[in-house]
Amino acid sequence: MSTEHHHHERPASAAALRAQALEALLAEKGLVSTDAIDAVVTYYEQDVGPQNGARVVARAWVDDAYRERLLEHPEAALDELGFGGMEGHNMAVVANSETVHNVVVCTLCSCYPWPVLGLPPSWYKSEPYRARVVAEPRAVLREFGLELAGDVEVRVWDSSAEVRYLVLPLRPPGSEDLGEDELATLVTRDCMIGTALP
Amino acid sequence: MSTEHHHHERPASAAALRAQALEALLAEKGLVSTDAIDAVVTYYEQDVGPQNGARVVARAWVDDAYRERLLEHPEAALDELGFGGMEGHNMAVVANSETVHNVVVCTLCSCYPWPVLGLPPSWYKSEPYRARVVAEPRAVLREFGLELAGDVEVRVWDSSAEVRYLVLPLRPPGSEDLGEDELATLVTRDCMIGTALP
Amino acid sequence: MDGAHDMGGMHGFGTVAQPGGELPYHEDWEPRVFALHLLTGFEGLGAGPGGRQTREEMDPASYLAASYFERWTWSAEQRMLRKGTIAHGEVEAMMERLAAGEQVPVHADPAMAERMIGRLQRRAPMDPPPADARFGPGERVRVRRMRPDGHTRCPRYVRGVAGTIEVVRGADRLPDLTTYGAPAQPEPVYAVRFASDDVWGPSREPPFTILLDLWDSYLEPA
Amino acid sequence: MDGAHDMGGMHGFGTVAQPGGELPYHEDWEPRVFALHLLTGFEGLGAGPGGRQTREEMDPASYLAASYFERWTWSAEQRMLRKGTIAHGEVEAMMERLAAGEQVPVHADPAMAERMIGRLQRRAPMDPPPADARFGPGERVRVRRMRPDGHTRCPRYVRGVAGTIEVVRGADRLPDLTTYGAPAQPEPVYAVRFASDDVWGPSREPPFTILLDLWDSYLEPA
Repeated sequence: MSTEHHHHERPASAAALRAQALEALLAEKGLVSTDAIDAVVTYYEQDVGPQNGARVVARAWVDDAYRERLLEHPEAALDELGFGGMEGHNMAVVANSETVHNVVVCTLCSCYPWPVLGLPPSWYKSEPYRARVVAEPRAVLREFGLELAGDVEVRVWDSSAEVRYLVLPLRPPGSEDLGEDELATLVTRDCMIGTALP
Repeated sequence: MSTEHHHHERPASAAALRAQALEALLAEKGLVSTDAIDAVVTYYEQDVGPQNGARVVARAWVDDAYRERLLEHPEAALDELGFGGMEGHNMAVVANSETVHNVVVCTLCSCYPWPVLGLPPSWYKSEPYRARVVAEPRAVLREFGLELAGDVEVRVWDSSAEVRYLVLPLRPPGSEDLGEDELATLVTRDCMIGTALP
Repeated sequence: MDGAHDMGGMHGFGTVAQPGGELPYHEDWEPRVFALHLLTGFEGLGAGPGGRQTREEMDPASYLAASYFERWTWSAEQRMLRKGTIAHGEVEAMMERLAAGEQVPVHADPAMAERMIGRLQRRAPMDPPPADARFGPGERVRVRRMRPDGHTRCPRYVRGVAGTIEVVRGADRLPDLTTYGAPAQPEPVYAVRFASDDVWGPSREPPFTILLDLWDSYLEPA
Repeated sequence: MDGAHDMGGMHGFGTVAQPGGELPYHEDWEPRVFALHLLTGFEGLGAGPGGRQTREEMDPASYLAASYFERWTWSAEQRMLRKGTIAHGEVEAMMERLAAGEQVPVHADPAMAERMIGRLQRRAPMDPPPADARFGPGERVRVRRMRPDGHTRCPRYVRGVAGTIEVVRGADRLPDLTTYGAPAQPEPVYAVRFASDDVWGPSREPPFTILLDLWDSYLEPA
């Protein structure tokens, strides 16, 4: 059978073929529109991503009142910048301090705040991250090159329920003269998951 | 590469080929003797098996003093019949009663009392048995066709440490006239694991 | 359901940093099957437990053998098979057609595309914290011991562990029930704070804090 | 090590009754690799953690994908690689030779066969119960919460659970240490009795009892 043959010859693409066939089948039935799928893919590739979260963080760094609103009423504060939507229904923003470092995981699944960070990196969805960061966070952070002082309290947020988490990092020293747009360029995705510092 | 070809054509025997190659390699090095392997296989196919345990159970049924020794000093009582050895270093014999039914598992591994039962059946080593019998024993026993009265206390022994367990079933009603040898024929392996009754 | 997906604390998975780990996906079909999954949900083409809940039903060996997006393909298929949107064998038949070189069918529906983006931008928060929540911030609670046959948001690693209410998040129906269409009333959901020693015992790392959002039903007074 | 082998209570594995399940093995190589494993152990051809402990080190996906005896092949190889009895690539080279039709080498050593059977018949019990065991029958204990990186005989499902000492089994060195050659003194080993509700919470089955043999180090007073 040609399918079996295909499977054995090119095992790497068996998954691709199956996914493509599923989409093709639904398109043929007229149930799923190819352009709707294109639109969703484009949406998360171009419109929504960590650049959103970076703008939020930069705004919080330069505007104390916004920072307060962000921590107290995160959904409303994010809506001010237009960053609402799916997987951002219930948001919590957790602020790092000199004594607290936050890091986010979803041990059961791959929950992630799409409206501010886009789609999660592969490592966030991986077995080792999900298994280890709740049990040995410093060892995991060390793999990211992040070595925290021993007296910093690590807080691991397991977002396997309905709240999605954004880490608000500390504004880095030496950034006093930077404006909001420049500050946003310092804020990487990993800073907002908690596996890096700006 | 022919090995790869073989692997793809006959995936069922890749495991067989690897095991055979390992034995062949050690034989070629002169480190492992083929007849020693034959001897071990034969030992557990012919000399040691549930027929041993059945003799123990039958003896306990006809000889109250032996039964007492078996429960109090199981290793010594088993030695009386010559059933000692590896995976029988520390034995516990657990007796069923009108109010207690015992069943044995090894959730972490496949520990099993070799000298009295031989090598375990595949189901004993299987994921579903190891996962489920400690958490839903009656559902598992039902799959074996064993329905216990609701007021019987089920005791599940997880033998993942160093003690190996033999279940001593109740002598079945109607067996009063049978002799020890006949009684032994009633005692199946599963009766001594606890997933069946004689 | 205590399947392979509930992996908090498990050993043996290796290091987090892997080549390509920074990217959300690596092949074109991966974001497409992700989008397809969302779309079939919004368009009502699937039935029964949702995608996440369906993926948890994979047998553990298959779950761990599958890539992340293979699991999404699988759950999309399962949900559409349950609904009757597709029939057994149809995907395989299309795989053969495509493998034989047939053109991939295309279906255009710009309204559906617009509808989808609208759905992605909609916010549907849980109810606000109830005034009569059983526990308040600072109170000690213990997670019940349980072994639910179905979907749950209570991971194994916190069961039986005592923690402290951090904040009342809001009110929501219990996913353990709603997943299967069973009736449920909104109940408080709390962020609960656990000391690492209470969860894992003493570890080589300095003590740290683990926080989870847990439904009232999962908790009892400590 | 909290790997895939620690599966007590897990869901998703299906039914116990499977075709062929009654047999200890199904193919000729299976009892042979079992015998080979024992033999390499007794003859000192392996090194490092034992077979059981080595199998626990398989990554969870591989562990669940492998058949029971494939795991034994794997652990025998790992132990002999660690010792240097075989070198990387030697097994694969022999596989190619056998696949190409070469005769399987045979080595005769009747003395080894006799030695093996003698070893199988030897009994090596643990030490008798110590007079000064910390706990006695009927005493309440609680299993410590822990997440050991290495081998342990304390399964996840009883950690944090309170139970009752059934009997003091004997005295033995802690496998968590001896597996790695670390010094350990004999300590009491107890059979501990747990109520199913305390382990799993309320279940659909009538309450039942779970008993495990646990080393003193795993326990604290309840």
